[in-house]
Amino acid sequence: MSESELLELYRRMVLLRTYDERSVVYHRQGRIGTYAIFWNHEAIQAGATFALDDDDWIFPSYRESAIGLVRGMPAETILHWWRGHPSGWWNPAEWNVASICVPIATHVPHAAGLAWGKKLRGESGVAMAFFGDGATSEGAFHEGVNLAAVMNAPAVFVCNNNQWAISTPIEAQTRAETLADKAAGYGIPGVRVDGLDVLAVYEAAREAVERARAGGGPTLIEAVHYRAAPHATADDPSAYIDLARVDEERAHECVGRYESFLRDAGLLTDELVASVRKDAEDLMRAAIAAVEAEAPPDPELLFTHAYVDPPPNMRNG
Amino acid sequence: MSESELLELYRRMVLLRTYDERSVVYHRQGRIGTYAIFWNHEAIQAGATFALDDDDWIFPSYRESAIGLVRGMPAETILHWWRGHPSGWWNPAEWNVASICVPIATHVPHAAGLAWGKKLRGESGVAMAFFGDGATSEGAFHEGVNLAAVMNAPAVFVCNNNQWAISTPIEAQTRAETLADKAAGYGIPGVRVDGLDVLAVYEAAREAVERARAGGGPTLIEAVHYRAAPHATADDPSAYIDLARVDEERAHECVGRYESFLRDAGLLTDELVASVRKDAEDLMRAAIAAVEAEAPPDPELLFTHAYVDPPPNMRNG
Amino acid sequence: MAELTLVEAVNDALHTELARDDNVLVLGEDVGRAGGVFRATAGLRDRFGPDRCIDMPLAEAGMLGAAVGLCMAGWRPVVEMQYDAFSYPALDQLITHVGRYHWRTGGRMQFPITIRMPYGGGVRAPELHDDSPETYYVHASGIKVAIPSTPADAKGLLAAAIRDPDPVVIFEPKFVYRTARGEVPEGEHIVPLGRARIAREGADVTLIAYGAMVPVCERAADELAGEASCEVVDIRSLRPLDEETILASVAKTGRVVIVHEAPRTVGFGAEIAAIIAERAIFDLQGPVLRVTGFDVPYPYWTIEDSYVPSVERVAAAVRKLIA
Amino acid sequence: MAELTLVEAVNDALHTELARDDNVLVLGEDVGRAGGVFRATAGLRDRFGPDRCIDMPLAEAGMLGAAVGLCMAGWRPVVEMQYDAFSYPALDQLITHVGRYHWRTGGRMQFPITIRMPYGGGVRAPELHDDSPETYYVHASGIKVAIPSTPADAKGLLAAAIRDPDPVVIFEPKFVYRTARGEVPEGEHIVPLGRARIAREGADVTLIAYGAMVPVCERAADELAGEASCEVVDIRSLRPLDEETILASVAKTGRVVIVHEAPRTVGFGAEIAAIIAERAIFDLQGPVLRVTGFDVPYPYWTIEDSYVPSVERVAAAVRKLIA
Ligand SMILES: Cc1ncc(C[n+]2csc(CCOP(=O)(O)OP(=O)(O)O)c2C)c(N)n1
Ligand SMILES: Cc1ncc(C[n+]2csc(CCOP(=O)(O)OP(=O)(O)O)c2C)c(N)n1
Ligand SMILES: [Mg+2]
Ligand SMILES: [Mg+2]
Repeated sequence: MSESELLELYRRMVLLRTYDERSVVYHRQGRIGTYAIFWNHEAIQAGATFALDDDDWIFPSYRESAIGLVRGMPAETILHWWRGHPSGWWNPAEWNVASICVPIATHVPHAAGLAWGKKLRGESGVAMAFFGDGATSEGAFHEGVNLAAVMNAPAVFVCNNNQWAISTPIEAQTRAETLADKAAGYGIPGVRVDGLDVLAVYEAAREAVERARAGGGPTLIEAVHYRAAPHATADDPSAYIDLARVDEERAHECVGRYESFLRDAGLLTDELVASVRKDAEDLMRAAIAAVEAEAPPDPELLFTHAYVDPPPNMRNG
Repeated sequence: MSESELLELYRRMVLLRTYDERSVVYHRQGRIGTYAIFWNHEAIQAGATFALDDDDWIFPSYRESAIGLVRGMPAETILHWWRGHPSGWWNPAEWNVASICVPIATHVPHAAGLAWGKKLRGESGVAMAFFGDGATSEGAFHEGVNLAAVMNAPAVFVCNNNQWAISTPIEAQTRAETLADKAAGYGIPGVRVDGLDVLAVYEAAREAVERARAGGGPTLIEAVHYRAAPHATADDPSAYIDLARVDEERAHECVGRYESFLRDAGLLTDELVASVRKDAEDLMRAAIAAVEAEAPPDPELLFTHAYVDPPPNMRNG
Repeated sequence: MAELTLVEAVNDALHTELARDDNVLVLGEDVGRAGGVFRATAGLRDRFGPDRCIDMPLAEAGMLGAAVGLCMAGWRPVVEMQYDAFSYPALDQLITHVGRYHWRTGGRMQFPITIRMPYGGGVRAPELHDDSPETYYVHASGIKVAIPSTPADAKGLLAAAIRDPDPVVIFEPKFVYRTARGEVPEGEHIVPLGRARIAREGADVTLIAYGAMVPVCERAADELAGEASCEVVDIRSLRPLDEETILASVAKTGRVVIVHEAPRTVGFGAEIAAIIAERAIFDLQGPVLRVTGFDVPYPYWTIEDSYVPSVERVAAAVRKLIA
Repeated sequence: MAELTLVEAVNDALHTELARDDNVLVLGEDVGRAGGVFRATAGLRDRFGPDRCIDMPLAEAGMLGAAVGLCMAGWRPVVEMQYDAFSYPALDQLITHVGRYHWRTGGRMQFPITIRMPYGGGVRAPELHDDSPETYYVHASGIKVAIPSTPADAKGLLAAAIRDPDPVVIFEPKFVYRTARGEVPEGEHIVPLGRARIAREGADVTLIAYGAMVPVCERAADELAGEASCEVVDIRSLRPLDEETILASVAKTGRVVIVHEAPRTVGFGAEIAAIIAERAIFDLQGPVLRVTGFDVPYPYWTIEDSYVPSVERVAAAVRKLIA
């Protein structure tokens, strides 16, 4: 990776971190609804997507709600989404970022289908899907990955193993030693990486994307870390998690860790850190201003996009 | 295995074979409906269940419709099932044989639940579920096996890999090298055996059952062979299968193979073969007579068992 | 015009639409090598290749989910569910994604998925090969549903579904797959969604049905010939629903019997009855009757004829109305 | 009697029934360590141990399928689905097995599964946390369905469901989880399935509802006080359905408005309207009106109040009837 790439990756991590931290505050101010915190998941999200080209597709879960930021999607779009405002609904084809998937794992077959469909058309384009450790227990995960494997589709499946599904620990989710072990059942490579090491995540994703592009089919990447924030703003983990362990995890969080690496490599100065942070904060400030300026939606939108060609009695109620 | 056990196993194989062959004829006579032929699957069915005690449970798919025979279930019950007659519906608790599962793989979680439920009660009892190679692509397979593994339930999952799901070959079903490879993803042992070698199947099942009883959790057994008959009576495989290959497979079918083994071991004489076959044929003849003698069902049975405590308007129609 | 069976007409529609639009592809279990367990997809793989008619792994939810992704890549997938009851694993994808994804993109992306499946009873099959699941599908917002009863409609509605920009589910009445025969226009043939068909004109009683129950109603009308003049309305399209044709017939006859195979409770007959109770109450000269499957599991086939609405049950309902 | 919220009453029922019958166990996602995302299962794991209140892997179909097997082992499982729309992956198990297995055994084995889930909109949540899926469940043969609107009924219906020998689904209106407060009998308390409740007596118009729409109807009745005397019927149990209470009220008032959150097409309101159209047609003095969710995806929450039936929409329907 070039210096500018290393710094761009840093910029993306900071942007994601800033989005996340500002969103939690914005939620506390009562301006957005429940919000799924992704604090300390930035290395996975920025690292894995850094291996993609712009014509590759990203399939996020709610945990990767802001991942469009790495493609230049306006932060206000994502804020609007969490605010239940229609301006939060985007065109996937504009960013090659699918809609945020709320139900667990059901977007895995979508990614498989997109990747396979691109291949059938002879078009380039890799699909990268993100999901959690809990998601690997769902039938949709299994069916989607199997299908991608059988079709030799250019797909990369990134499992964010933060070791919790809300209050359910990984031991109650699987008996497998690693989630990467599941890859063998689909006849595809499975890789396990440190989910707080952005360069390790990137490297695993780069290899997977290269393999996919070269016609080698899908890869399952397990990025391991430990959830160091509540599941979402509505969640109180004190009932089920060891808060001391969480504090420990927070101490070696991923953005600071990458920052140290860049500093040690002589690539990052205090000024640069400050300016990257300021840019991200400015962006968020502007986004929040845009959100605040947006008019409340017209209730007519109930009907506008339900169908392309709506049935006449749709409005009866 | 003792001599008498070896011969009992033979007797069961012949019984299953005879049931299958007579059923196909009975179908051709228009006396039963579509029938899922299990010719040459007898080694798997007889071998795996031979490892069970009577208080262990069997969860069959349509391919193992007659597996209750090994527990002494009357053949007419199974004939009635294929005939669409209510006398084909039995009490699972009477035989510790669950109802025949028609949808693919959806009984896998049932077996997991039964095994786990027995364990929770502190009761002995292993659950053994049968399903095909195609079934491993279904979410229900994945969710059921994972759950059994997590609960450390005493379950044995027997995959009859006959390499076809109707017309879909195994290569279109999975990219895994073996179906046993899927076990790793659940953190349980996976074993691959020759599905035409009844003693190999028995041995794998015995180990799995022993492990389950000892608190070691579930095992996935893949019994490999090749479907040497149509999927069902309604199926015409000539459109999709190489019939020469099928002929080849039929040449080394499993009952004859075990017969040779027993003869070589000096355990089987022509007289014994004849008497075992005759017993099976007599049993089937009596069963068919019983079926023919059964009165057609009362349409009132539409309602009789829909609910334990039926809602009053159930009969409106 | 060629005389075809209903399932041949389905096959004809698929051949025609795949030839017409390179973006259409067919996927399902056993649709390729075998040409479908009812041969609805026969010849497609040979003619259009294994990339246009694809044998899928045995995973209904995965298959329908993949179809969502295929749409994102510009395809128009036609998904076969092998039998009615084997579509249930895919209901989650249908309800949470297929019916909502267009809305979710603010109307910017289309999901022109067609799902087709044989449905209904009467074929002497093992359990779960006989369900009439239309309620599950038509209740899901964002989905359209059509059910043909004749070969010409089977072709025309399927073609309309494939060309429709929204997801459409077509239920094909397997009971009449090979017994319904009729003239089918050759080449391109479209029957627009949302228009009911007056299968037979009548003055005294309106029989409303779809799928395999349309011929049952026609036979009941024959049987009642001396007693009452029955109009038979073939709904054809459950969403969009042609309320006007229904209401016009009710306005004329004042008496209604609605017939379907699905269990009664919240079957589609309930919706039709509710619409009539709202919009035509003063036209009615008697109660709105339903002749339907019962609220019990679909039975073993030795007694299925007592479950599926019969000519006798329909006639009895009519006689009750005209008594 | 204690004054409890609706979700506290659910919790009370679970504590009472687990204490009463050692065969009852609770399973679901996050029901154990966390006590449920709405705290409906709070305290159960501590009190009854991790084998009676079990945190399951994230797999709704697997969970419900396991419950079938648990019944075979003699348990009476109470399965929590975390939210309405997240129950859809389990519909296949529900329709193909849970509702049919008793029948399949010739009535020899029972499957006393209770499924409970928070449902409905109005809580400012992301998409798929707001669905009203009762149609999918009540259409499935072999299944019973109940929906409480008050804390006392939430306790009593859940206890009845747990003791019922058939599979029962309880939808809990999450919109009023914490705002519906009321006296709840302590200890064992049963509200039998199949009996509607007259929430308010009236003479001119019958409002029929369930769940969170019952208080909406009550407020509409208040608002209409000077114009019309409204009777409010709280269905409580969708199957078995108390047709007689509905018909008696319609016979008295001659005017009906049915209210539910679910989309209109084949919503449960259609069934009620159809029953009235069949059995009470000559009692009616006007059309049977439905005030329901629209046939569109449940919207983003900034406009959800325009989707969920409101006091205004209910009152407008009544005014139409009495005009
Ligand atoms: C099908 C479905 N079931 C349940 C839920 C409720 N739910 C939301 S997040 C979550 C836990 C997910 O855990 P995991 O997959 O590990 O992802 P993480 O949230 O840890 O990133 C659950 C159960 C859901 N969204 N979808
Ligand atoms: C959920 C579901 N989908 C489709 C079918 C139709 N079907 C019946 S058998 C079969 C193939 C099963 O193949 P496999 O699992 O390999 O078992 P085998 O029949 O070879 O023993 C299919 C697709 C079904 N019964 N259930
Ligand atoms: Mg997690
Ligand atoms: Mg097979």
